[in-house]
Amino acid sequence: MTVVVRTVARIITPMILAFGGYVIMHGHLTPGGGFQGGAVVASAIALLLVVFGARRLAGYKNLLSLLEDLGAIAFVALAFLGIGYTFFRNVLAGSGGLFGMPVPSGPNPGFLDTGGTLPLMNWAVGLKVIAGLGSVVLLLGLFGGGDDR
Amino acid sequence: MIGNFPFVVCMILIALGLWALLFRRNLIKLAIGITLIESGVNLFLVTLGYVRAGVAPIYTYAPPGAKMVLPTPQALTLTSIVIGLATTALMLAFAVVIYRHRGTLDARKIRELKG
Amino acid sequence: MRLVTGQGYWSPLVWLALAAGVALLAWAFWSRGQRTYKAGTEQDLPFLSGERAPEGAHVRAPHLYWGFAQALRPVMDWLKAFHSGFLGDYVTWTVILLAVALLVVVLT
Amino acid sequence: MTIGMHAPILAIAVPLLGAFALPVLAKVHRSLRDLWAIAVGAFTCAMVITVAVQAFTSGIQVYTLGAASPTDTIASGGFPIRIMLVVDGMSAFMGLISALVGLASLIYAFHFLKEEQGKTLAMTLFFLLWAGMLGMEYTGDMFNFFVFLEVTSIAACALVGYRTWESRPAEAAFKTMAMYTVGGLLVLLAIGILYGEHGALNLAYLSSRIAGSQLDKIALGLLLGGLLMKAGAVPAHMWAPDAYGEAPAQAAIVLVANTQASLYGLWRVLFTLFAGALSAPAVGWLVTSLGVLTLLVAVLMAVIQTDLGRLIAYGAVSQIGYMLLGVGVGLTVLSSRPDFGLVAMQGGIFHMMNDAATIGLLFLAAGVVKRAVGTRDLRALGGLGHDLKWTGGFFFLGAMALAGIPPLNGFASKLLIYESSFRLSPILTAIAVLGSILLLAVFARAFQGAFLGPRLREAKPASLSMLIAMGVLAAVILAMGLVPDFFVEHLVTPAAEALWRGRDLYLAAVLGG
Repeated sequence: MTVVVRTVARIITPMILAFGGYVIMHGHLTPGGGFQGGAVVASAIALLLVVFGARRLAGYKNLLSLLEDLGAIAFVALAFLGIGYTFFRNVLAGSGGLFGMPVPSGPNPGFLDTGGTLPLMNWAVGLKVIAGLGSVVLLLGLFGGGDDR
Repeated sequence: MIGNFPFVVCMILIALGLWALLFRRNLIKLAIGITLIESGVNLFLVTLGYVRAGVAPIYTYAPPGAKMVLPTPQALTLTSIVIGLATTALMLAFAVVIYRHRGTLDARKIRELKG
Repeated sequence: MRLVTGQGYWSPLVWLALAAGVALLAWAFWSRGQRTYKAGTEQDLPFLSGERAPEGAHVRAPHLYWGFAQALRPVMDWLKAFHSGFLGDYVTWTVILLAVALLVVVLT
Repeated sequence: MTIGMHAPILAIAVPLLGAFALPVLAKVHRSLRDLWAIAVGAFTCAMVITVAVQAFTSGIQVYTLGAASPTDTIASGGFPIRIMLVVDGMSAFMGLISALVGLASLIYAFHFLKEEQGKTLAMTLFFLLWAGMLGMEYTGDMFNFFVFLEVTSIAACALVGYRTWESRPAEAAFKTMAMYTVGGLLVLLAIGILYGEHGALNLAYLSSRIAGSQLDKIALGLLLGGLLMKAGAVPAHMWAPDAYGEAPAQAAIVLVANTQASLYGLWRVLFTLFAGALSAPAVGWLVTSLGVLTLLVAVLMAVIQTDLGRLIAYGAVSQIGYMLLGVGVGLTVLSSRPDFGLVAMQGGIFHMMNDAATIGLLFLAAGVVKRAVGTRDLRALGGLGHDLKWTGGFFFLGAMALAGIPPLNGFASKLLIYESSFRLSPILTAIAVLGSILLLAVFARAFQGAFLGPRLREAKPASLSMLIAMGVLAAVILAMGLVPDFFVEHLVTPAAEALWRGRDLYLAAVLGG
């Protein structure tokens, strides 16, 4: 790809990553969540893939699949946290600990420190989607030849 | 009457997707047909949850007493989109593998399994 | 030990006893036959339609029921064409099945 | 808070966790991965059996996800809003089938799959498929049912097509994926219609609200179309021989069990969800005639097959016809409820378990053949019985059981189907018997062609784990054949009764009173 495209990609990639992280982090407050934010971040991976060619990213294949598994394991493990009551029970909500603040009533800008296990699950799903979607895009790119054009 | 318009669009999308599945030959176009059907169904689900003059179902943003659109169909749609993403990715991957083995994407020529 | 079927019952153990009885009877008949079989002579060799079978000959599976498939040729050809292997046909038949199901359900 | 209370969700969540952790453990060490697979498989089977024992002895098991207590079905507001699992006799029975097939597949896979040919991947996908199947069978929520349906679709197609170094699996997987997705979207559309009309996704609540409006009927038609397609009923069965035939043996038997899970979904829709608003004779006749058509067409196609895997695949499709016939007869007479309806249901449901065991045994034997000589083409096979004595014996046993030769299990269930369908219409019985005769002919031919005759080439004998897996299924076949009354009385009858007249109990267990 040309210098213009490379330069634009270098500038824009951190912004995409930041936006994706924001969407994941505020998943329990605003529209969004793990999948949407993960898809945004994966689009950054797709951009890098188009600009720099699949070969240069091929080394990250194993790392991505490991991260994907870890995200899925984290999700199921978080669901297992509630097994004292029932599976998927939100034990952290309202407990006062991590993400355990009570939700204030009435219109408000939203507080990050609420939601119990939901934000954690969002992060787990986000990790899984970033890695999963990224490796899908990467593998499809590699199958097609993936040369540095 | 105008309220039914989205449902008409859903049916048009589904019909278009089915048309592609029935009469197109290229495997990629078949995959596109399936995503079209999926979009139609997803639009149908979102439309189901619409409440006239409703606001987005965000508990902390809505003014008191405001009508909200139903959040459940949106959650269903999201799940369905995720599943659709997985199926589409899988189908495209298989299309790539088929192309590498046969050198064609024509569904009429990819008929090793028949009879 | 019996499975009631509404019109009678089925008991595998009774059936096994009967089968054992029949086997005993068959053995009784067999044991009174001529004992001219000798291992290692040409009685051991395989024959196909009265001819000595060549070495390693085997009636392979597609050879069996050739006549049956031949007699039902029109049906079989139609069935083969029906399973065309073309994805568009698969979806067409699914849509037809769906239409039949919808008609049956909505009209009754 | 005993483990038995959480058994329904553990049976789904543990294989799911097992699937995700398997690749990570495989990176550490292969033997760790194998140990993990054995532990997860054994634990899942134990949980499924626990659930079944509880459901058969103490009635319907309810598990509400995310509630303060598993039996807390109604949220504040008097409305069942949470996702829940509801296990009645039928669900527990299907769970047992899935557990049996999954166990056999897992044992078989240890020596059958080669490390360099994606063993870790295949095991991961297997656990995913297993979790999805159990989820479909245990769930009491329509949307959750759809999600698990799609989980099984994706895992199943990936299992069919993961061998990318061959060209035929990818073709089969693409076709199957397209068909599965269309079927799944039909189901989703129906669920959307039901949600729009009644504002709920809980199966029991929906069942209590459905009164038979035009929209309800359209939803029922869509569900019928989608689930019949996934179950492989003629004329939408064509993906099935492709998928079963091209999948590796240990995956093919799980695919068959997955098909039966879709059939279970169909029974659940017809007998529980739409029981109050169904024109039972009309839909019953539709299911019955599709069953007859399925078994006839599939068996005729099996006669002319030259590939052993595809031949068994058509045999598997024909067995779906018997199940549709049995349960369809039961549904036809549901509103008038004569005594033979329940017998027909028993036959159809008993046949599901028989089919899982016998078709499973045949596929596993065919896998040994493929591994031994590298081909499954019947035009090239012959004389394998000299080297593969045990495999040949197991294939013979499975073939005889499938054809319904007494005293094996296929005869017992087919007898129940024949005698009850005869009371409805003798023509149905005649076609079913004809199908059985043709099946016997087909499998006698396959056995003769592959295992008898002079030794044509050297064959690699089956490994221990493969023999154990086949032995498990063969033992089940013999047990169900020799004491069918025990199985029918303790497993099949509770399952059939749960569908036949258990709807009120199902609704009461979820909605209370």
